[in-house]
Amino acid sequence: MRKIFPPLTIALAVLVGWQVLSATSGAHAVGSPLETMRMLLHMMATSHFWLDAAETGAAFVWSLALSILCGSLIGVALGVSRASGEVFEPILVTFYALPKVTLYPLVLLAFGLGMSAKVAFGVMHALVPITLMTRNAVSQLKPVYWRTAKTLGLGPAAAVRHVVFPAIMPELVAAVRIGFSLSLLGVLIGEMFASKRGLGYAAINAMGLGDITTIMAIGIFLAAVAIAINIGLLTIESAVRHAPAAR
Amino acid sequence: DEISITQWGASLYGAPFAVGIENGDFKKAGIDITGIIGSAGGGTSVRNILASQTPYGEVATAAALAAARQGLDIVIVNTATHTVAESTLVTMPNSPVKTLKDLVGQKIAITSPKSTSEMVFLMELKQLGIDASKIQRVASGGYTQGLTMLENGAVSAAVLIEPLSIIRKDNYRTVVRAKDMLPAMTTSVGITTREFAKAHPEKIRAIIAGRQLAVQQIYADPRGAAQLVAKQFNMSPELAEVAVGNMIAPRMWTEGGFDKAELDRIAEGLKLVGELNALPDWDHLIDASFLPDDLKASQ
Amino acid sequence: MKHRSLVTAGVVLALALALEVGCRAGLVARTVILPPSEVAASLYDLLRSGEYTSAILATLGNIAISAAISIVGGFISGLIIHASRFLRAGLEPFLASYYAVPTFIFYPVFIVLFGVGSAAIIAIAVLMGVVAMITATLHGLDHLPRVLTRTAHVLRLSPLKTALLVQLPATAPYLFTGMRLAIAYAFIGVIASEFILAGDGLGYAIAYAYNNFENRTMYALMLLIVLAVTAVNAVLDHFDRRLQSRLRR
Amino acid sequence: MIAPSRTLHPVEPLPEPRVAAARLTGVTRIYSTGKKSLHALGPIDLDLIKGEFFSVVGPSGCGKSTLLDVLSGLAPPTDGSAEFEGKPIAGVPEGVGVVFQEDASFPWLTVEANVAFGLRRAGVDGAEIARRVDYALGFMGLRDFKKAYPAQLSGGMRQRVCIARTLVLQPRMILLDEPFGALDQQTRLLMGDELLRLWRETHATVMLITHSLDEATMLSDRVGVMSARPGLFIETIDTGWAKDRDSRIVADPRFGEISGRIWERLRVETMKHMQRSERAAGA
Amino acid sequence: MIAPSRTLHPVEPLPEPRVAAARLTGVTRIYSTGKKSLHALGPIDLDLIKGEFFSVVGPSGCGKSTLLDVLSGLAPPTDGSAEFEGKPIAGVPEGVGVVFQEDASFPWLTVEANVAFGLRRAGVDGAEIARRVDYALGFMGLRDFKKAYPAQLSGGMRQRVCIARTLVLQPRMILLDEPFGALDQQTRLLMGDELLRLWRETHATVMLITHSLDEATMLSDRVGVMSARPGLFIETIDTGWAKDRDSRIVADPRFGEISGRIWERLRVETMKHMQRSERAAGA
Ligand SMILES: Nc1ncnc2c1ncn2[C@@H]1O[C@H](COP(=O)(O)OP(=O)(O)OP(=O)(O)O)[C@@H](O)[C@H]1O
Ligand SMILES: Nc1ncnc2c1ncn2[C@@H]1O[C@H](COP(=O)(O)OP(=O)(O)OP(=O)(O)O)[C@@H](O)[C@H]1O
Ligand SMILES: [Mg+2]
Ligand SMILES: [Mg+2]
Repeated sequence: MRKIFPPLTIALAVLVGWQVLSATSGAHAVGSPLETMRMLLHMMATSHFWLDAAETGAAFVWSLALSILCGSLIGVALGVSRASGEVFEPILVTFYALPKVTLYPLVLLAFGLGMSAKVAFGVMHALVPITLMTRNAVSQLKPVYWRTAKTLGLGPAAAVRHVVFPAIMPELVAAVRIGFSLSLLGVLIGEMFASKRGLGYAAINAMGLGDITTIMAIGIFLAAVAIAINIGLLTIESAVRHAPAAR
Repeated sequence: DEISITQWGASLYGAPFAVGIENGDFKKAGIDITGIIGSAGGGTSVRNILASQTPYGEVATAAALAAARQGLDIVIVNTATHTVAESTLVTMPNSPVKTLKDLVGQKIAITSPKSTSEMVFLMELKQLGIDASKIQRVASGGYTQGLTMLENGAVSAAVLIEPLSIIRKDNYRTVVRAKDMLPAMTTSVGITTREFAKAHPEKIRAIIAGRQLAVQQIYADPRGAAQLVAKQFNMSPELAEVAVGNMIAPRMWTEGGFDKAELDRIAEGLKLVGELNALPDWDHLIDASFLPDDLKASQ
Repeated sequence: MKHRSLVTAGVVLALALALEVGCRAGLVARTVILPPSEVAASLYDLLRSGEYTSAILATLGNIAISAAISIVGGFISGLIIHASRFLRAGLEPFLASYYAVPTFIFYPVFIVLFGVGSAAIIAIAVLMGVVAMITATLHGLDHLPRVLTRTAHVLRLSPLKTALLVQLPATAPYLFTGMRLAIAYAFIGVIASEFILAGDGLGYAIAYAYNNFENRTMYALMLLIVLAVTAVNAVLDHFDRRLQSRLRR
Repeated sequence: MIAPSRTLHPVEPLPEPRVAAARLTGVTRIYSTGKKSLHALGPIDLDLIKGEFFSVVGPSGCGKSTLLDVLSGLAPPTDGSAEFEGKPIAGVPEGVGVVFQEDASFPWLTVEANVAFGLRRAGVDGAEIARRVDYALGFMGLRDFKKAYPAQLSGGMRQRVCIARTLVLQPRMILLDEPFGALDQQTRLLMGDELLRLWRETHATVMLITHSLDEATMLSDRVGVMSARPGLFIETIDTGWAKDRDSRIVADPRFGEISGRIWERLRVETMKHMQRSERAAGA
Repeated sequence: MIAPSRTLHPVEPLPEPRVAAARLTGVTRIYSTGKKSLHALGPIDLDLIKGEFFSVVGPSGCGKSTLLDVLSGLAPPTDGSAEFEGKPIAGVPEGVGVVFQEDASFPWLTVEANVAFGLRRAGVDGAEIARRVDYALGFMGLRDFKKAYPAQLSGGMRQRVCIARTLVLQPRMILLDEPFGALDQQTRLLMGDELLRLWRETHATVMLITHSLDEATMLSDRVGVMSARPGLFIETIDTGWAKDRDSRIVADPRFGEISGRIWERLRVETMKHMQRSERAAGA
């Protein structure tokens, strides 16, 4: 009870702030929390909304799955081989810091429109951080684990499978958590540009019509979903860490 | 087949396709249009078209010209719309600005430099002989952003377009409507690749023919057409009715035929904003051979 | 270390060369990608012509302002949140989920709140970056070794001097990490905003060039951004390395 | 390890025996967090005799650091009274220096700047700072590294920096909380030699907290053995070593005798402590 | 600390004296990184006698861990030959167990799963695993914590988990590299008692690397003292303790004598090492 009280207070304060804002921001500005909720419920009753959500969801799942698969494998490879890790890291870090939207035209030119471009954009956002975080986890693995694996008679492949992967699992889940939010962002920005389906498109369409309440409703929906998934991942993360929570 | 239509679902450019799909006009003409790829407009639409299986689509004339200028393999096969009637210029209800002349020395919001909104505005000024350099044009990034600037007092007037202007008509006062000032000009066209045109001429013919049927249908029964548009665009029926109704008088949609004068007019406009520096070589860009026979003549 | 960065540069060069050859040989269509040498030449022309100078300056200015606000604001907020148990407990779950939410979606709301132009763009960039700085500040203060504060007590320093002379330098590596993130977010926030919804700046110029099939201009501007980010990154990296090697133990 | 060229401290006559530098009377400390409270220490009565080298050993968690907190004024006793040179302790008293177990060197300052830090803050004038810092650096064998940063030094060297930073303020009482806890035993023994030298040179009263029986045995005039929590002194052993001892006395037969005696008392307490913490983990 | 209900190891007759379990002949190890090469160890000749408890002490960086690497087959000697039970060492030989200084327990496994890990990978059958793990847990006093994760345990307990994980594989030679280096001295002494018990029970040959003079003195049959790098054995000291000794022998007068003797040799080497590293840091 004691733990839930402060966040609730903060959430309430945000709601009050929002209400005040909507009351003072003039005619077409921000809808009140209640209006937004009503709009969201209304939208959620239409099949159209769920089509969009499913479209976004599909692109998102694809890009996340690809990012996790490739990112963790490349990350482990770069972590195990120190030399290649040191060579590629600066390139990856620079790419990570790059505003990926800049490259959007390139993606469109290369992939055309639709699902593949959206997935590519999601992957572009999520792949590098997952790779970097995995590599870091592997290269910072305590050397004594490798030595222990050897003295217990494990070969290199068995060591990677039974020691390295479990050892970096918490970091891997953390990487997935970061990758998840970035690939969602990537997919949504992708949809905002050129697409007729998906929540990103719905938002940009509403933007064109100046329909702030719809945008807020979509935003709240996405935020709720994202936060729920994030909390789930955080829980998994602390579970695989097997350590008492940090103070 | 899937084709691309600019601003699908957001503006009325694509209305004939909405009507045609609902009515079965395309099937009648011999092609099954299963889906429309919408896009934000401009170059994106052209690229979509080039990237798709059936590379046919409708885009802004400016975009088609720009693509051709950069050496993309496209050809214009029909006209689509020939009015800028959906454009207006609005101000706050209590503003002293009554006519375009009152804007001299003031700021107005356009969407972005070299955009259609700027072109229309400059053409209107030219019509009235007002020196364009005396009115400062501010790029807002979009129509709604322009309205925000207007409400905040950052500009004295802002360009606006339907259906946004219908939704918000109570909040602003219209200064000028483009349809009252500007003559017809070819604002959007149907394009395809030369390669596809050669390989599948029958498909292009069918699309154009189906579209012609739909356009005729719109003018014959605007109310019925509006219902079909509302359904396809996921728009409220009332809004669709007003929007379609507004475009009947200026005859927004062409049946597909080319009109040299209307083509040149848009080119003049594009020259005005600096998009073009000479009239384009229309003969090279246009291939009228896919038009139904009754329209070929009008060239 | 020198050796490794040479290899890195070599890899980048080899990739560029492969692209160059691929383009020149016609394996990649000119309408898709241009050969790097041509892009570089185009960038040179474009910088010399000065046509984009105002756009570049506008964008860089916005980035600098957003980064500064994020860093200073995030640091101060971090200090306040760290000091208050209640705020900490209340905000922690939100901070942990913050970057999961695509802030971008709310851009139109910012237009309403801040009007059009730089203010809204800066607002969204700050919104993206400030939380990274807050988190870094909290992290740094959490990791501040207790013994350093105790030492300050033993040396009879006042609370203010303790904060300035001990706590601030001791948390510097963490703060710097936060700064780097805030700067990266400033780049992303500003350019993405311009790209999608503005009428000015580098992001807009790229979108415009894209829409008008001006690949030469488009790729030149993209290269400009890549170079700017790489340069900023290299400078930050340099300081980061020095800080980390000296201060982390 | 360069011998100091001239001494910094006035040559004082040795103090009269049995003059208390610090005095604790009935000192108790109880930590209370929320509803739970934990009796960490006491009640303790202790006189630190002026100029003596006093060591404290005890199982971990028995309250040794808490005792140091009280003596250094970092934390007030819950009950009882603490005095330094006859005055009640409130805040860190002037003339008391503390060295902690953890590396407390400031990584953003050079060795020289670290050592000068306290003097600068106290507003001592420049020439005097230079003189004192140079002396302390020389004394601790750090002169060659004065421009180095702590990250470039080994753990032992860093701990020397911290000792020098304390030394330079000319404390009359030095409190050390396991200063060599992070070093290996051999380095510890050598650092112990330097601590003895420092103590002889400065005439300061020294209280050393340690886990190492060897260290306590070899360095101290008196060793206080503490019980498991709440810490109480269960025995105080007089070593009777000469003032000019060094680490070679580990070979002295009396060395084994003394450390054996300490271990005898401590073994029982350590096992008590271990059993207690095992119960806690198993629960 | 519960006595084992039945023993796991066959009751073997005590080995004939002087049977070598492992033998190093002229072993040298040189690390080469890029252009630089570093002579870390040797040449070393060493027989580890079957069933003996041998300790190695030496200044830090003298090559002790390198020696262990060679004996455990983790790294081949650059020169010379290494044998275990008469066969050349190539890879980690069956029958050799290693315990490291760093906590090598796997944090993602429970205590029980940690101890069973090696057996599982070796494909031992389930019932046998259960029997052996239970025995090892009981032997190391870990039975109450078998469902706990390492993070819930103290450093000492975690080191016990690592020892149990090695023990369960029934090694005939156990190599320990400063296994208690991270623990405080008093806990170390008590862990030493357990190590002795383990050694007596398993009849294994034990080589222990340590920095602690006390530990080396109290635990070993023989103590090998190494020189500063490149490590060579400069003296091997026979302690002559009875097999059923425990930590209480620190009070034995011979204890001080032996550790004093070790320290005498080591002091010089440690100072050599410190001066060398000071020169390196100052440069
Ligand atoms: N700030 C605090 N709040 C609550 N309990 C504390 C606090 N500081 C110490 N304790 C508890 O008080 C007891 C004594 O702690 P103290 O640090 O004095 O022991 P110690 O003898 O120095 O131990 P060690 O040998 O591990 O350094 C311990 O049980 C510890 O957990
Ligand atoms: N992989 C390696 N590459 C290069 N040099 C190494 C490597 N491992 C160890 N060394 C060097 O070899 C020497 C001996 O190292 P080793 O770890 O065997 O010493 P040690 O006696 O175990 O030291 P410590 O007491 O600190 O554990 C040291 O100078 C060390 O720096
Ligand atoms: Mg303590
Ligand atoms: Mg070692």
